[in-house]
Amino acid sequence: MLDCLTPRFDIERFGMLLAPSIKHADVLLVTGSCNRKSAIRLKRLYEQAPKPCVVVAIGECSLSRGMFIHSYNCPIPLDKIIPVDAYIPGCPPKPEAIISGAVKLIQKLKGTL
Amino acid sequence: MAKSIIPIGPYHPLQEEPEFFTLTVDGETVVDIDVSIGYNHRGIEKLSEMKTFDQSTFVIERICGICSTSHPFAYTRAVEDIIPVEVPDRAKYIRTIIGEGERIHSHLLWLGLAGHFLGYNTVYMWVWKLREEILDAMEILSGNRNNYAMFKPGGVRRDINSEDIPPALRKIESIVPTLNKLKKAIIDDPVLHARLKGIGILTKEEALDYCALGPTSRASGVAKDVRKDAPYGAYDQVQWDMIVTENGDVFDKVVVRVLEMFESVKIMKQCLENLPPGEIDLNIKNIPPGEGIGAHEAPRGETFHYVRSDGTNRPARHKVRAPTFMNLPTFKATVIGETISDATIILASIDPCYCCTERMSVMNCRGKKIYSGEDLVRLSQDKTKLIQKKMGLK
Amino acid sequence: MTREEIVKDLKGRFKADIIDFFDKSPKRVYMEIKPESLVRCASYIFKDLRARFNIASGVDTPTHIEILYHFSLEYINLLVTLRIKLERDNPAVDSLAPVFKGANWIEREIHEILGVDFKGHPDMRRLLLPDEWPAGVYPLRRDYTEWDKNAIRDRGV
Amino acid sequence: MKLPKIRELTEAIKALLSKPYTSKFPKKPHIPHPNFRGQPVYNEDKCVGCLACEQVCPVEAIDHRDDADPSNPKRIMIHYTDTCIFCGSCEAACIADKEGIKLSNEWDLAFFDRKTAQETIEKELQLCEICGEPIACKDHLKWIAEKIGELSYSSPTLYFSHLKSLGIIDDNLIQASRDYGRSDRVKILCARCRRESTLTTSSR
Repeated sequence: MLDCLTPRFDIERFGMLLAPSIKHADVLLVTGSCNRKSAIRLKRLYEQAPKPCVVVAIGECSLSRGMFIHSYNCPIPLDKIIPVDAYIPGCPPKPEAIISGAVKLIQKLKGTL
Repeated sequence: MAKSIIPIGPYHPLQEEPEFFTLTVDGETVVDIDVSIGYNHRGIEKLSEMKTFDQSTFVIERICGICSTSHPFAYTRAVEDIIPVEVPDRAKYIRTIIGEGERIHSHLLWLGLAGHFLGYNTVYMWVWKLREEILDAMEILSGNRNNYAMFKPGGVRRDINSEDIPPALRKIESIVPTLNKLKKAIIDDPVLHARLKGIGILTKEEALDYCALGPTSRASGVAKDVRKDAPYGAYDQVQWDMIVTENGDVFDKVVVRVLEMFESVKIMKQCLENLPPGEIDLNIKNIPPGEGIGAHEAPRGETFHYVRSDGTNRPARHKVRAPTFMNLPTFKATVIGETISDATIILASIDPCYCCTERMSVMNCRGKKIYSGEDLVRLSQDKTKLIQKKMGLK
Repeated sequence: MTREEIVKDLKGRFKADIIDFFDKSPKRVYMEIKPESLVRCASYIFKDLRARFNIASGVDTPTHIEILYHFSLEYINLLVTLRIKLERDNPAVDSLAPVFKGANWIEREIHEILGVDFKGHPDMRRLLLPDEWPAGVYPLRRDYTEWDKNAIRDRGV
Repeated sequence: MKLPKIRELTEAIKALLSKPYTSKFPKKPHIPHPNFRGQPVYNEDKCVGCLACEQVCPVEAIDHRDDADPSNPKRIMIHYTDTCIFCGSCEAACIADKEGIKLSNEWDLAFFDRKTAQETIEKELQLCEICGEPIACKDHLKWIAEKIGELSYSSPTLYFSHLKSLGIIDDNLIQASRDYGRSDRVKILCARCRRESTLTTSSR
């Protein structure tokens, strides 16, 4: 995910910017499986986000906890904690996959998909 | 002086391993620091008891996003230690290549982020552009940018076919000239000297007492490296030397990591050029009951795996110890007594899965002033600008 | 000090405490000792032989709970493992944290996931598990069962 | 003090003149390296439905459903894209000489609904001619028969399915009732019926 900011896949040319805090961001990118401790904070973060907020799950761990389904510390998948709009599989997904996922999401939101 | 507590909140888009540092601050200097981890605890040891020996290499690989091949390296060595079996030569060379490639891209990643903390955003962008070359080389060799899925108890899963070697070699050699420029730019940059020298010193005795590992301990003069002391893989058939510096401050940790990258490029080139022929896997069928210990020199230190098998095809107990587990408590010795603006770079200097220190927020009980994580990084960047002004560079 | 001298010295010095000495290979030595003599053995190995404390791994076997302390002596490339056996109902052993700071965190972790309590540990707090984790449940024990009723273990689609 | 400045200056000028490093990704499609491990894809006719990939998958991303109704018995192999970690151990374990399931180069897999994120293929299932239990896929029995050659004549299940696929014999003429006599031995049976038909000596 972080590689998208680097010179080769620079996503700022598409207008996507990394906002330091959730309050002035519209898209919440979630990676990694959510264990009990981080689920509470994730919920609080989601409530703080300005409401037309789009959630994108990146990577197998956040889609369906991939490898950690039977872990005693990751009880529920991500989309039972917060509503998720787009899923980008891959472990880890290529930066191009993240960008093309975002493009598909934009088209879907605009209704032109 | 009323002490104020600085909770360093756990969430930030840049962070890999969410950790929660609380610094208690007396005015400017840090008086005490405490960390609560466990935000990423996924119970890997219990999980690997549910999987077979072969499947649990994939669980182990996903412990840490960047050093994703050092854990399987140590795990497969531990399983081979139970049977006592020796891996064929070609598999040793392939393992060393993947291990070293991963060390380069992990150090580059850390260098970029350390630059970002100090306000050198150009270093951040330059170093990560360089890192893309290495990730392409790893994709050629192993099929994926990061989680390489190359390791198997008893050998390697995929072979490196010969026509892939020249393009990978070209990509690896293409980073050396830029790396040289970076080394010169970092080592003789007066601002970095003034900024990083003398802060966050980990003396040799403390490094031994905390049992610190890897570059963190090698920067304070503790000459310990698993690849030299207990040579395994192809590390004894290849010439390279260990980097040790003396005074253990943040500047030395930067120097150790930069010079180690040159060694890794040397190792990878020698391994890729004389890759011995032969088969790559022992096809271990059954693992006798017993215990095995495996260790590997990860980019951040020595990963240690203890595997106990009771004769079935599932490990009975699997103890994993990442290097940061031993390096992280050393912040008690290094951060206390420093100013807040230095706290970010010191905590990042032990490379705790790159930038957990990004999550900082300062709460001053009296004035209710709230610094967020970004402000603390900005504080550390202002300090660099202050030093530049003092040096008359601006 | 070569490997043979160290092995002979260890055997001679702790003859009363050693239950079993297993010389697995040139790089591995397993030493099973009585739990009471742990601090003496560990501080001798750590301080006089200048070993580096690697890790302690707790194992829950059907009959007892075992803790293995791994010390690595880099200069002769030897790994000495101290093994102690504790009974399963309330395992207790005195802590090594006062001897060297490296053991602080690992003992907190073993206390949390295996239920071994370390006497004399400076700050025995919770390290990894969340706060709402029930007190008596130890995940790495053999008899651990899922206590969280609404955990979804299948596809959960 | 001046030397580093000059060196960085030359570097900046060189960067100015050289073409931008950013890839023109959305316009120019990205072709990953042939070694790249993308989405595993089933090969309908090569796969024999032996479930080896399901056993070996570390994340249980491959599942199967047996649909045993006599009219159209089929085994549905399901591969979940939202759990698969693209590690390639299914391809390594595939007994149909690694052709049944293969990792393609496909990386652009974003989707919006997890319920539709799976690929399925259907394989014809062979049912036991007495009790109707699924034995294995027809291709799988044929594959075993070819693999062990003439040894397969030791069990009627194998050589019947092999000959049936060659078209030499047609469907079973003797009606499929259970009489535990000699006629039961020459049918395609599941293991349980096989044992019952060989062990019972009395023909009721």
